[in-house]
Amino acid sequence: MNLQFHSLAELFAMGGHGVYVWAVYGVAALVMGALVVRPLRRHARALAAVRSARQRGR
Amino acid sequence: MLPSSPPLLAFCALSFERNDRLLFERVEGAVHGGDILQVVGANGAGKTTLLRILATLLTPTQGELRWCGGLLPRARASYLAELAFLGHVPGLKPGLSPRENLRWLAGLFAQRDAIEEALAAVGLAKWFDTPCAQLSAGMQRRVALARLALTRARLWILDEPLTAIDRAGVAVVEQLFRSHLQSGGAIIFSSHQAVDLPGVKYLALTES
Amino acid sequence: MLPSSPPLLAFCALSFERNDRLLFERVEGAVHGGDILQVVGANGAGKTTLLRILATLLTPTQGELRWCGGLLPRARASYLAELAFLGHVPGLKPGLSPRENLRWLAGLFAQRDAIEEALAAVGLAKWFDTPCAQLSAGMQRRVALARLALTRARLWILDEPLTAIDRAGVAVVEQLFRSHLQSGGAIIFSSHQAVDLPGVKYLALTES
Amino acid sequence: MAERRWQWFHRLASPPGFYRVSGRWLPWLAGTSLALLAVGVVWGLLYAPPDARQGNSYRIIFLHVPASFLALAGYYVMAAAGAIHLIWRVKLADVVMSAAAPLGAALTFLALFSGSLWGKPTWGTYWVWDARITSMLVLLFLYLGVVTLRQAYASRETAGRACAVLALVGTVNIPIIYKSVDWWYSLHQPATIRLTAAPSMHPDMFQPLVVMILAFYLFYAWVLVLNVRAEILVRERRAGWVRDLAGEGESE
Amino acid sequence: MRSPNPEPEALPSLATGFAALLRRDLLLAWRRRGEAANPLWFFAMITALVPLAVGPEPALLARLAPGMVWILALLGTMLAADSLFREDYVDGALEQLVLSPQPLWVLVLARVTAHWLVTGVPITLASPLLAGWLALPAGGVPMLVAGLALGTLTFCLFAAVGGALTVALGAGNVLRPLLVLPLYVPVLIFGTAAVARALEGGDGSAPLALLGAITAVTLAIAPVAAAAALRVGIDG
Amino acid sequence: MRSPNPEPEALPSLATGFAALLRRDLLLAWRRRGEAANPLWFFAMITALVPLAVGPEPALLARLAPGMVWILALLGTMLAADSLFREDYVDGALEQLVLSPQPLWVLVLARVTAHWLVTGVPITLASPLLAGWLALPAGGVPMLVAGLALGTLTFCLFAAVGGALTVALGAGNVLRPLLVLPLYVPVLIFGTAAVARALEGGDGSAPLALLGAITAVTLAIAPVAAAAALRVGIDG
Ligand code: HEM
Ligand SMILES: Nc1ncnc2c1ncn2[C@@H]1O[C@H](COP(=O)(O)OP(=O)(O)OP(=O)(O)O)[C@@H](O)[C@H]1O
Ligand SMILES: Nc1ncnc2c1ncn2[C@@H]1O[C@H](COP(=O)(O)OP(=O)(O)OP(=O)(O)O)[C@@H](O)[C@H]1O
Ligand SMILES: [Mg+2]
Ligand SMILES: [Mg+2]
Repeated sequence: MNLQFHSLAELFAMGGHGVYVWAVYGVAALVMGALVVRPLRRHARALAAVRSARQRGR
Repeated sequence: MLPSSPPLLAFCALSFERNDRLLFERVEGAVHGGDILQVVGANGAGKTTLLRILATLLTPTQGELRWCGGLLPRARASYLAELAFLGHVPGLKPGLSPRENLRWLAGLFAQRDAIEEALAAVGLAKWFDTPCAQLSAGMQRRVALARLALTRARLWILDEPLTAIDRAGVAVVEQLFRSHLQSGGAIIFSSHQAVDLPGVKYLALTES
Repeated sequence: MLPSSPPLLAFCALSFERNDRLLFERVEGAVHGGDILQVVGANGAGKTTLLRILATLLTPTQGELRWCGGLLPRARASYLAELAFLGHVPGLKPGLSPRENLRWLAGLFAQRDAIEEALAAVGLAKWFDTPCAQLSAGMQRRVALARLALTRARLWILDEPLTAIDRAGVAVVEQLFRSHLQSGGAIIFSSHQAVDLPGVKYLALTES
Repeated sequence: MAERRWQWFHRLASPPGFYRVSGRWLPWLAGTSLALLAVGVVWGLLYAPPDARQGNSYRIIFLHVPASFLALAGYYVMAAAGAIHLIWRVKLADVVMSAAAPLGAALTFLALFSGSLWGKPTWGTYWVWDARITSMLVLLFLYLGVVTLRQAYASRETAGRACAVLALVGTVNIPIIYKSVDWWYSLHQPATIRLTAAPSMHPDMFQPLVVMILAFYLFYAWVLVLNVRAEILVRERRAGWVRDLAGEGESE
Repeated sequence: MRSPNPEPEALPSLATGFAALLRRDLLLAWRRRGEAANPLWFFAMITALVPLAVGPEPALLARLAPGMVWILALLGTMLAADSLFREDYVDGALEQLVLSPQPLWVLVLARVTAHWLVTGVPITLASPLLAGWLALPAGGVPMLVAGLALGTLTFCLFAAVGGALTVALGAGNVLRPLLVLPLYVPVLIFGTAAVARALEGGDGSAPLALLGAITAVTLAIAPVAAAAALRVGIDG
Repeated sequence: MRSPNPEPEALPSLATGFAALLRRDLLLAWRRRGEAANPLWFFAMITALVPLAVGPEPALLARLAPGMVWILALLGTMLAADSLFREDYVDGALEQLVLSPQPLWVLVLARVTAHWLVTGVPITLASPLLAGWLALPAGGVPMLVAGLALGTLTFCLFAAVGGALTVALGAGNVLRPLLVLPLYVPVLIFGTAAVARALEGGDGSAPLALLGAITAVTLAIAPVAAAAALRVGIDG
């Protein structure tokens, strides 16, 4: 098992198919990142809301 | 009636929450045959909501309903067979005449076969065959009330039955109520007006 | 006010026929600034029809309307600029909050820019931003009535403004009426209830 | 013994119970899925040999196939949760369902997107009306229907039950829809292009693919749990245990 | 005094409930027959637009004909299904249906039957004409008609589920088609396949049988699902 | 005392009325954005049904593509136009529009603009994608987009006239398409002709110019006609 690309340029080009491959991996990274971040932020916001409600309650 | 017989409809510890807002809490009451219960309260107090819960159109957040002693979700079939409910909008098809409207309702509910007398009793003798869309607001409400004269249901649940009804009409409704109570039926209704009947009990909803 | 000044709205010899049925005939009346006119009559007498004619939503079969002395179809533009009409259904979008509803209406009509005060005055201070679909029947009517506190219109035409309004609400409406009349406005409304205001004139419609 | 098993079940099925238990899973799920993803991506992009016919474009497979798998599996998760909610009225099931719908839609989108971009270098077009592709598209519509239906209702309880009915109707229909699309493919004259099946995949390509598939399963579980936990907090924000939880965070 | 349990003879039977509702709906449709015929007109007019949009070559049109007729039948029944429960919801009749002592699925079935009689049946009967318009060879017509008879019923049943799910959501709801269109896919596939096979000189009865099976399954499931959805949906 | 004539400064200007209504409608659309995106979604789903119904061969689909996209854009805008005045009629807002001191046609124009922004524009923007789906060669796309931009606006204007005509006819959602469909014919013909010409390597700008002329005339006539119809229709 060895490295298939010998330069960054080669890696980006991927023998002419770079656009497709990198677009797919890029969009996948964005979508999957959003999938993780969204519930985390929602969780944090919910906790913050409960907290501020508690403070107002006092 | 023996005092030991269970009430027709009994509800206890009802509370209802919608969108995280507690509308009412621990509301309770009961009606026996011959009882009439008026739900009163300010606009938005939850009268409509309570009546819809009693009619099993909404599920209470907490609390239970009993029909003739049987817990309600289970006794629903026999309950519905004896319930007449009239909501804010009365369920008439605007394209059908009063007679046709009462006829299709008769197919779904146990009703006496006296549609014309019932319509005449609410003052619509001339309007048997006019499409409801061409009747005035009050006349449409009267058609809906005519159903009550036909139904064999023992419990009536009526949300603001007097809306849009003129003075003479109110007297007609009171007469309807009276004869239903005398024949052992029960009525739960909401209204901002007082009705002229003996023995009305009140259930007041206040904001919690 | 000089007695010689023409009435705000005058109507004479109005008759209306629909489907070959004469609904009313030779109805007449007039309101000056400060006048309040209650249209009364049994269900189906034609109150709604009359009010819609006065608001130019329907054309009378016979008779004429005058706004500040000008014959109506012609003076329509200046009439509409000073008219506030509230029908059986109040024209609120169920998906919008009371505040948003009053705001779009403000874009169409001359209104004071005091939406929140107006809503607070009808007891909806807590409900500025709840979609109207989630308000109770009476609360929705109150939103519609809040418009009256905002409008600069001199003539109000209101079809059953008290429907679904509780006792406290009726007092609010009466207060609204009072201040409108004091500032020289006029009101024509229909209702089966009497309102507690001095100098109410009546126009009774009876079946012809 | 049986009783203890049921206790365990009830604890897990109650929102606070699930919230507490799942908190312990989180680091593991996050760690393993991210690690496997990293390994799989580096392996697939840098070390796996190029395909004899497709060259480097085939590297899309390392995202495309796992995304497709999870998109399909996700629907069953969602439909099962909906059915459980409707039949046994387990609240947690509704939470799972509400979390699974957008997640599944996102993965379906990824599968479609990656397949579509892959199509350009291999088939010369972004899209053909192939049976599998079409059924994937229908799946996307099914997901989006559930997502939108839930958003459309103002009341959460109503939305939950309505979506459950839809999912249940879907459950009955999904197999029919898939089968029919397969039949459609064979009923009409065969399309000019076929999905290259992968019976004889080289192990050097196959191994990173397996790693990625595993990574995606773990990732799915992780995100699902994250969503469920957030949704539980939002729904139970007025419950005592949530207020206590918020208090703990405060004192830190 | 009456007994606490309802006297059975006082309650209308299942068939009475079904008949009353069916009769009501047919009467309403008759009252606005100008409108009720409309799915049919709609169907016909869009068919007329097709040659304008794709060009008038008979060969092309013939290829398209079964597919187009099926898609338009689908749209025609679906569009009209808008008012399937929506109107009843708005005027309060739906409350009465839900509170009727009759099983709700029977009433749903009555509504669907009426809707099918008013939309699906006329479309099916008109389809040979419209297919001829699109130059469909006569050999495909029997399969087209048989398929549409079954297919439009299935469409109506699914539309009922969609309509029940969205009944309380604002008027003019566009969500409903989106929920049900994916469910229509198998019907469309088998329906067009039956015609295509017949045109190729083969035997279209296999896809038709599958279509029949789908209709049967749907007939069993949809009314119950729609009834459940109505009970849920009646509370906004 | 106030003068008998309205103080001019108290009356909102024409632009205010237009803006208020436009804003209201966009707000409503935003509130149900799940739904608002739906003409688009509907459009996409029916597009997906086409290959299922007529077969997946790219050559055939490419022939159909412009016509299908146009017909579907027509259906998409028309379907959503259902609620154009109907909702306002039912909830009484229409009375207020008619009684507003603003000229009614301005308000109609505001409603149409909102409707076009919410349906026509997204459909136009999505059309290259959908055309690609149906294997339309790239050469036809510019003409398709340009034509749809004009065409969907015209469709919305026609739909307003139809909607106004039927507003008081009871849930006449299927009647309106019939009234307006004949009006759609020229738009459809020129719109598809422009794409077809471009695909043949010719110049599609002549049919496009005609399409533009139709849009201009409609823009001038339709709001006034719809306003007149509304005044009539408001009285049941
Ligand atoms: C939009 C286009 C595409 C979609 C929606 C799509 C969809 C799918 C789906 C759903 C699967 C999983 C099937 C299963 O689990 O049985 C799959 C697998 C696969 N796809 Fe695609 N695909 C697309 C385009 C492509 C292209 C262009 C290629 C390569 C030429 C490709 C190659 C593969 C391969 C090799 C597999 C794995 C097959 C297997 O292990 O069963 N796909 N695709
Ligand atoms: N759209 C219509 N078409 C035909 N006739 C109508 C129409 N609307 C009302 N009518 C008839 O006109 C008469 C008067 O109706 P109107 O609504 O004006 O009465 P009203 O006095 O407002 O009654 P209510 O107290 O019930 O509101 C009624 O007899 C009714 O049948
Ligand atoms: N669909 C709904 N969604 C959310 N909240 C609602 C809904 N319907 C009613 N409510 C809320 O419930 C409360 C009670 O409403 P309800 O209609 O029961 O009042 P009511 O007592 O009948 O008032 P009214 O006298 O005005 O008829 C109101 O505050 C209202 O905002
Ligand atoms: Mg109420
Ligand atoms: Mg009236």
